[in-house]
Amino acid sequence: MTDNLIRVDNLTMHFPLTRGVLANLFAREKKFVRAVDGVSFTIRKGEVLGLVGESGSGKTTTGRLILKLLEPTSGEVFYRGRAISSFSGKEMEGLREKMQVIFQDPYASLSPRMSIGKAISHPLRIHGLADGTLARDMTLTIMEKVGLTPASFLYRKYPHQVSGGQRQRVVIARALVTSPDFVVADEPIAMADVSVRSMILELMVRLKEEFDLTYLFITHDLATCKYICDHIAIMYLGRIVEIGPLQEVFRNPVHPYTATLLDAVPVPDPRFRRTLPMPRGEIPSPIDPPPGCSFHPRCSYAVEACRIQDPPLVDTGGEHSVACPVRTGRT
Amino acid sequence: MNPGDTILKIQDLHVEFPINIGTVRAVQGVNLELKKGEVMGLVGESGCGKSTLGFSILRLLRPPGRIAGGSIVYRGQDIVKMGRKDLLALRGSKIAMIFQDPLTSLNPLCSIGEHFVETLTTHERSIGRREALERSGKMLESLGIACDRLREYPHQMSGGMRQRIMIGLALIMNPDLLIADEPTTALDVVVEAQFLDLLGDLKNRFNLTIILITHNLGNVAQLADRITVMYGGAMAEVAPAGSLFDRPLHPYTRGLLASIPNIKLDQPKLMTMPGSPPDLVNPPGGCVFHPRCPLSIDLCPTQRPPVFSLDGHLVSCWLYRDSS
Amino acid sequence: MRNLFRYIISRTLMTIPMVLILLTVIFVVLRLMPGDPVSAMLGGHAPEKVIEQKREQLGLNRPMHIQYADYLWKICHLDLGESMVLQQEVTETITEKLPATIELTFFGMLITLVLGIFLGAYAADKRRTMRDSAIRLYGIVVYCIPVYWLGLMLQLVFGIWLDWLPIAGRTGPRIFPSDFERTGFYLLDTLLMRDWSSFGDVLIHLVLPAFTLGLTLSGIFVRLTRANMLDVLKADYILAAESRGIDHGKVVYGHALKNAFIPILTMMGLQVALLMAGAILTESTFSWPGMGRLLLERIYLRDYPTIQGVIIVFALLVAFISLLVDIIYAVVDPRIRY
Amino acid sequence: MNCSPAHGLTRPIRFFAGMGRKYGVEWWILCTGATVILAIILMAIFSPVIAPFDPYLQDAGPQLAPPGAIHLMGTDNLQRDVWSRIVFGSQTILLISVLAAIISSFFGILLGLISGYAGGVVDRSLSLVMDAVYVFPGLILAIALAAMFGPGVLNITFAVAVIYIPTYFRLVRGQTLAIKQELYVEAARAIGATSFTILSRYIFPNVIATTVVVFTLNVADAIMIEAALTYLGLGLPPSIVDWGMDLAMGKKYLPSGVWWLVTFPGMMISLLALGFTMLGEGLAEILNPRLLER
Repeated sequence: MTDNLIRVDNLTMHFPLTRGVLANLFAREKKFVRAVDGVSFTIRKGEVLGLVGESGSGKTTTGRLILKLLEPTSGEVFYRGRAISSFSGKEMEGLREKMQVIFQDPYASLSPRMSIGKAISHPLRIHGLADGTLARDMTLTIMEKVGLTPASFLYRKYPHQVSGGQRQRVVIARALVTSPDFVVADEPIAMADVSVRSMILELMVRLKEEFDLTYLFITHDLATCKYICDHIAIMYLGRIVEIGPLQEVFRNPVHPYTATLLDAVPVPDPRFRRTLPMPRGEIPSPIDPPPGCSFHPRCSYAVEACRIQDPPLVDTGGEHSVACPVRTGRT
Repeated sequence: MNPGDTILKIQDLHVEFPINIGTVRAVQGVNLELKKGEVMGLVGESGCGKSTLGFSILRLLRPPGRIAGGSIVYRGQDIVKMGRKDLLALRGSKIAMIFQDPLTSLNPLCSIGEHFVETLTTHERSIGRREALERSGKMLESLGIACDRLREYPHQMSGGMRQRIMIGLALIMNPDLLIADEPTTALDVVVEAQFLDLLGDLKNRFNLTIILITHNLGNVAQLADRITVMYGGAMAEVAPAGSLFDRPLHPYTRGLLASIPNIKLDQPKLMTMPGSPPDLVNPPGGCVFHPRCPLSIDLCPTQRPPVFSLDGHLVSCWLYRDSS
Repeated sequence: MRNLFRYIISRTLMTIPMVLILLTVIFVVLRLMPGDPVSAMLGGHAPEKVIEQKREQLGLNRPMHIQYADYLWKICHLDLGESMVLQQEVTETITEKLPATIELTFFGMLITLVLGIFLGAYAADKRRTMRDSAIRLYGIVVYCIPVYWLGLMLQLVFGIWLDWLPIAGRTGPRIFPSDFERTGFYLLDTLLMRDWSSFGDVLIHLVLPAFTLGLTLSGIFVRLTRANMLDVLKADYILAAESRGIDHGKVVYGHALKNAFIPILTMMGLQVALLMAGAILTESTFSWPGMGRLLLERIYLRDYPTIQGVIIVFALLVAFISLLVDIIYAVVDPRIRY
Repeated sequence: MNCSPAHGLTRPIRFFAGMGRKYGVEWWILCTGATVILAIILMAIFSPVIAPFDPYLQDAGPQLAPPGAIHLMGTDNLQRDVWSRIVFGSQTILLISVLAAIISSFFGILLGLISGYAGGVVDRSLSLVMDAVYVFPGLILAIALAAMFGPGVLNITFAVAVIYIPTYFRLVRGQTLAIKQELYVEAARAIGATSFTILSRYIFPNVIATTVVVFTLNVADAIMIEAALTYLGLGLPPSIVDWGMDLAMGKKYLPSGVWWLVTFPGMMISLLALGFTMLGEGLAEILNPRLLER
């Protein structure tokens, strides 16, 4: 399995619940936010994995764990077959060149007091890849590539002086300037305006081909996945409930939650008005998740066993795995 | 009033925000007619003036925003010229509004019950506190919330529940027009779908007329009878929902529809629209959309297009000058 | 209610480290900073032997940690030592002077709050108008007028030129406080005794000092209230309340002010320092026989134990008021309680 | 330069008008403040030229003469010219308050950055101490310090500086904590920036803008505290000309109706503090990053 670029094995992140000093003294037991709870998947070179879930499902935390912006409670991330935790400080620096990130809010991910050119060329300087005029030329080239034209004019501008769409292009350019091979895109188009979204999405698809990239595409919007993802993973309360090739999951959603999510997407066409009722209730708190299958309180297929047993992710064939013993007929 | 009668008529409405560096012309000459019992979807991108239009119906513009011209006639009364007392009596009792973010729309220091009691006693002087609480409790239960939660505070509720409380507050006086300003933007997909279902259900139960303001075309497709598309403070197109999605006329509507992902259809590729939304302090001359329009003709940059009526569509575009 | 109670208990416990740190800071400033208190006390040119004797008497030649332990131990027993100048217990002197300071600061604060909060809220409601600009200007100008100078100017105008109000002391020459004194709060005492002529006399003596203190501090509260009100008025729930037909005045002075009050309250806890500094300067200007005047008098007399005692009492007052503010905060804001 | 003089004149005018349109009232507040400060700074620099008399000269005129043609602001009990003392007094107060603000901002910013970025035990203990000092009345602390140190320009500067360190510390620490949470700092970590780079290139430039505002407001505060200390008779020897000391002296003669001895020094203290406050108020609005978006 050498073509696996990224492998995530049983990744877990439990944030201790922060409270006042005194509250902690009085509390009998420490509580945790179970943000990510045993997530495993692989991303092959040149593939796009869509990580889909509602807010609080742990998808963003998973992205941060892979980038080592957070230290996992347990579990491991492998890059080209090697555990990231075994990387030395120097090697980690090299890895930062190869793994990049695009955040949801381009305005917040750029320092307001650093010019666009400086921001994009900063990774080059940090990694000692280029300096002076060379760095400037490389920056201008990448700016042209992501459509930030006229590049030499925009080079000196500050983030607040350009439009929202352009800001997201700046962030993309900064992520690509060190020629990485893996990019985590955390809801890259969620903040953009409707008419700008498709532009950014198209740009990301084009750059993927041009730079031979692999993406982890984090989103809450299943409809967008269709245009960029090869595989998708559905997350609910810190766990993956279903993972598989995009077409397969769309056509044949097995987990009741996936089916709900697919049905909930508002379709911009009155011919497809939704008729099925939505399940009641909302995602429970990740502090005290329900025992067993965390979706069972809202699930119409739930049986007694769902309340007790943690459902494992089971392969149903064709790389399609589902964590629902009832629907996969394994109870 | 019978279903189908005009309940609200907006004519040539202009809204301005004077700021230090100039005047933002947020709404520029919008005409709109609303029939009793219909759901009107008001769509557009951020800054297109859709929310401003919604707020001006209740004259809730934040200073320095002001209505610079035009009329908003509700059941024969012009809201623009209405006195303060009549306006207060109208707000919340005849026309109600719900907002984008349900967390920030409730006063964090007041319990849910206090919100209801305050609204009820404002409009019905004679009502007592106990009776008000009783009625509020019934309302909450009809929305699927236990009535003992009246004692709780907004921060103790989940997002979906807060939005249902907002709608309960809006409907407690039995209004006949509900303005919903991006009511689901802050909600997750599943809760959003739940909420849209609820809204559709309440429309029938309360015999409501609804203006649904949103940037999400999927939402309006699910609920609206007619749709108004706005761009750059002006109205681009008004049409019945089905016909708008089937056969959009305005180039902006077409571009917008082709650029949003549709999970049910097999579009191989999304369209993209060049450029970015206009600066409303110095809007482009003529048609606001012409700098981004692929079909722009020589008339567009100079003259503002009037509204043409075509197959039940109202469209503000020079392309249709000969067709109507 | 149980939550609130638990909060109050835990917040009270949190005051202990704060008091401890304050006491330590005072100890450090008064004993470890360069400059010898004893030679300073004796005027700088006393013979070596006298200085040594004095040090012994004050226990200043013992090791520092023992002095520190002794210092804390005595404070725990409310023992602030004995004055070096007058043969009097420091605690006694302070109990005598404290009510005067509290009376002055209480009325000063009252004037500040009424003026500051009302003007600030009004300005925020009328933002970007001439009235708003005028109130903002008032806020800035008043903030920049030193309290002692305002006191002098008010004395000049109302005390000397117009001769309407007395400019010094708590009572006039023909009033004897011992006739009515019980709690030390003269206004309260005269009221309790139904001694109306004394009550009037005490009241007119309070007017100028209280206004001096209140006016200068009102500037900062105008600015604070206005800024917080502007933030709150932007909130969606304000618009939502108006959309339900609730009267604008009720929305602004009910909903908005209540919410703006929370950050103002927090700031108020922090502005206690300003209030006390203002009180000291006002007392000095108006010869008001309170803690501030006591402190300054004893600094000139180099009465070391009394100086230390007064500063300690100020520190305890600060800690107490910030505790009080936090408790009010929890009562007003349901989010703190849960 | 081939610009005509007229062109050279219209450009600044257009700049001022343009800023005025962009920022409204705030710009004019800033300009007023800056003008007042500039005037008093010039007064301090050119004191010997401006002052008609030696400020220490004891028989410059009659005793306690009211303001008139020769003595613009009258004379004091020692027959000294009040206006000349005002002119020379500006040197003392400007020097002490600005120097004190520079000293306290240096230590406050440094400690705040370290504390906010490092976090943990260092942060918690440093914050506890700083918070305690912050809530404690600064004037009392300054009085105690001034009394301990004895009179002297450097002593009073130090006494004033100490009490403002917590102000900067709290501000910078809070800002550092907030900016540490910002997405752009996380983005910087993701591109591999070291702690030092993040602190110097991302956090510091964003912290310093707010600090500039607080600095000017702090100078205004320091002016009033300095004058308060000298008014109370602490901090400076009588051989130095100082507005606060003059005010205290004037207070003695107030009951006999001598108004000029208290009015003018007090007015100058207020005016100088007002200048810095207005500058700060204007800067606060103009440097506000929320406004950058427009």
